[in-house]
Amino acid sequence: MSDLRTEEYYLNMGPHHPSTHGVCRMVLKMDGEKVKEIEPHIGYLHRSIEKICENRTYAQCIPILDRFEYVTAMSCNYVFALAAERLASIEVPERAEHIRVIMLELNRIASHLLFYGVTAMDIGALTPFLYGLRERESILDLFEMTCGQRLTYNYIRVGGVSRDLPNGFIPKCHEALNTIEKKLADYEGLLNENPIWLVRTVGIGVLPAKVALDYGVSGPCLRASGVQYDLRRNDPYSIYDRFEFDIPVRHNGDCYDRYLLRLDEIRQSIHIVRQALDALPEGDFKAKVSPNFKPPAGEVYARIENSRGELGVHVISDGTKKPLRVKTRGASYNHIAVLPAFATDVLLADLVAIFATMDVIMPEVDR
Amino acid sequence: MDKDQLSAYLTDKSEGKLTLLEVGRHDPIFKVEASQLIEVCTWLRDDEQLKFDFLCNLSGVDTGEQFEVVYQLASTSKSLRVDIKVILPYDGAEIESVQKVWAAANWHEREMWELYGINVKNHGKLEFLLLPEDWDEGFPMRKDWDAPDFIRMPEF
Amino acid sequence: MQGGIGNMGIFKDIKALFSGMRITSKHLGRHAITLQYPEEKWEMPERSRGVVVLLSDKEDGSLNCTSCMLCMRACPTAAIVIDSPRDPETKKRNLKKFEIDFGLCCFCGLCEEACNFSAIKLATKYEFSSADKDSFLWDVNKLQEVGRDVDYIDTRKKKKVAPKKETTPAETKSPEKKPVDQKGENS
Amino acid sequence: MGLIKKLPVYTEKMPGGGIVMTSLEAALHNAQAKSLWYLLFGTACCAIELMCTGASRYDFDRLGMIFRATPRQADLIIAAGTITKKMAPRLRLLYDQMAEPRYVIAMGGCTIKGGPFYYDSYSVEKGIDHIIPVDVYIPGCPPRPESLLEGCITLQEKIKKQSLLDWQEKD
Repeated sequence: MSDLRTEEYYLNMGPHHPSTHGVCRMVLKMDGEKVKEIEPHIGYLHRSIEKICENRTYAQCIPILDRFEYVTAMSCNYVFALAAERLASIEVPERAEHIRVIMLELNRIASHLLFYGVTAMDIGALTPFLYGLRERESILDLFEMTCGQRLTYNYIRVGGVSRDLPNGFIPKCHEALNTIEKKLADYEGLLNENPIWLVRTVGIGVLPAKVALDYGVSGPCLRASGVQYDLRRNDPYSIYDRFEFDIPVRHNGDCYDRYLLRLDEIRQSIHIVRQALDALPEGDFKAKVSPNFKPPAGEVYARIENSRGELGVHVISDGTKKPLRVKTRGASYNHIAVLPAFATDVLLADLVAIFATMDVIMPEVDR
Repeated sequence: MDKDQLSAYLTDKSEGKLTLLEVGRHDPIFKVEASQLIEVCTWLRDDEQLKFDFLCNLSGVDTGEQFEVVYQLASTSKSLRVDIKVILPYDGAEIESVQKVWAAANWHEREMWELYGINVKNHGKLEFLLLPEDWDEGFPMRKDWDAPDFIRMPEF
Repeated sequence: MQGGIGNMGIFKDIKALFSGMRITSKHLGRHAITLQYPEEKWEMPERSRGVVVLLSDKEDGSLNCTSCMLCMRACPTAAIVIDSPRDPETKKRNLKKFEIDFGLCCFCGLCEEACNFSAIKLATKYEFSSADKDSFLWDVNKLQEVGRDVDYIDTRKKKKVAPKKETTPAETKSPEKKPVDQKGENS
Repeated sequence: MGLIKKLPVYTEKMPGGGIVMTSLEAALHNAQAKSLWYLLFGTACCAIELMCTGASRYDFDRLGMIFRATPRQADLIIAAGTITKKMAPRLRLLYDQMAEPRYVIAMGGCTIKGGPFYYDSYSVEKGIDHIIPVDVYIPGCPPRPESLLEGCITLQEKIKKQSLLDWQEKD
């Protein structure tokens, strides 16, 4: 085959392409079916969230940041609240911390279920999409009964959460977790040993750990490459140090490992939510924080582990009620930036699989 | 190492190149001169005790009087965190690219260049990243930026 | 490659395919979870954040709003516009204009939280698509009309303390002053 | 399309042509309304709700709506999410590539007026009606799947009310 001379050409993928999960454009230098070079073009969803946040009060920033990473909007709420709490040294009540952990982990499960469905659909299997989103709905119902929205929650506030858990939340949550745990076996049965799935994912898009660290890849993608780095353990926030859970690590760094690792994480998250539900104390759900609160001047970079990796926000306060600068850092930003470094010499169809398993959400990139 | 030990270590071993600005609410913040940036960054990455191999974030900041560039570094093996800050004048702000130290800086620097107008030396590819290719309205994240179709939120 | 068609053997492949089909076929006899939307509707939880409405008093049907403008200040998208100049004589605010632009609203619920008088609420209604872009600017009458049958818990009567300085003096704890309040708003 | 365009003009002139036309119209519009294939154009948060609408609980297929990845096979473009100034020319391009008759649903606050990104944003297009003509707007941020379904039903009603002669004038 190698003596067959083909001319190199450029192929434009996106910005509106069904498999790019939004609006990412990639200019590919192709040699036949093989991708030689990738040049990602981003910014098609650049909504200037940072500029908007500079002109909002701290309480008003949170609904805007909901739209920053909507698949795990709870994490966005939380990371900003965490930054503001660190700036103003606010103590958060115990109950609020437990509710936050429950919400963050439920959101992680929802996000991974979406990943499961969408990735499978990108690679060509339609059934997982229907299954994954079916169980995701049961989590969204929990969110809706707690805070009223399915996607953009605005629930976690500076100093706590906006409302207490509603009546009947705990049994419903246990029920949803049990269902998901049971269905996980179904998910694995559908794909884990499916010969087509294996051919499409095993050994495809191997991301070496060194490249991953150099480019700032974090979260499941980094852990699938063999680096055990999870901010819940390495830079503990909230009350994660009280719960018992494992950090799943896999070592091949290919698409299959990234997929399996996320399924493992769902199990761990279920485990955490159960512990948090059992340990849920009575008490206040919110510390007293004025809606126009003014943190003292200073700066803080808060970072948490969301379902994609490190979600960070750099907040600078100048002592007024509006932040001087809000810089958001999404994991997907680095996950796209790393593509040219490792996803070369793959087939065009495999690029779709690689892109899907990196679990990129475009607004997090474009902001 | 907790954050006080880390600040002490960095102040000791950096031979005066790093000045402690603030122990910080959560992580220490150090100041470094723009001319010594690459040297310090390489040392931070390679030092056996530190191993800052992960660039979390890189923010450009417009404080109204000056520019600041903040590098948020983390060490995956030692679980450390530190902020490195470079202060730049408003006119002719220019900084050396740290891509050779952490490749992750590439896009962050491009973004800083297009949104704040901070020039990045030795970057290699300073092109528009987030803004449209035909953007000609200046640097939108600057505090004094304005445009005809830019609507400010009314103050109540 | 670790797996793959080459070294797995054709029987293993067929077995794996059948195990997938077994999982899907389990759903054959089950009741579908699909919601037949226009006929059957999802029971919205009480906290659901749909359309924003203005609430009326349960007894006399007047607006609960005292035009204190707290919701307008809390709104992160400036979707709420209130115009209520102070009467120079009575020092009361007269509600002249109360508009919510649903093209701007982000349904975050901050207005509801800011309100001390149970006057604004995010109701559980969500069906208001339209072919006309201008129809999303709802004025006070429309907001009140939609909010008429919305059930809510009136927290005003529990309040014994006087409201903040932005609020009008009309809102007081004694019920006999209610008619005055109503006049003040309707004028 | 040529035949359908000329047909109303000829049949109207025939004796009893009006009755033929009415039933033809009803049949055509019913068929059209009940098989709207939509272009998968999701940019932001609303795209996730669009996805949920297509999934098991709110099965979009019940309304005869099937997603298409290419504009050439689509009747309807559901603009789900924020349209930025960088994306606007691409939306126009996709719209231009669609065959007549084509419809547009603007989903979510961002497409109506810019939504939460109306103020203080330097890169968001404030309403997609500057770019393409919109048939139905669905407010919400993001709208619930039911809202989207309701918006689609509104559009179907709108299609059923059209007259064949309108088609002709539209070009």
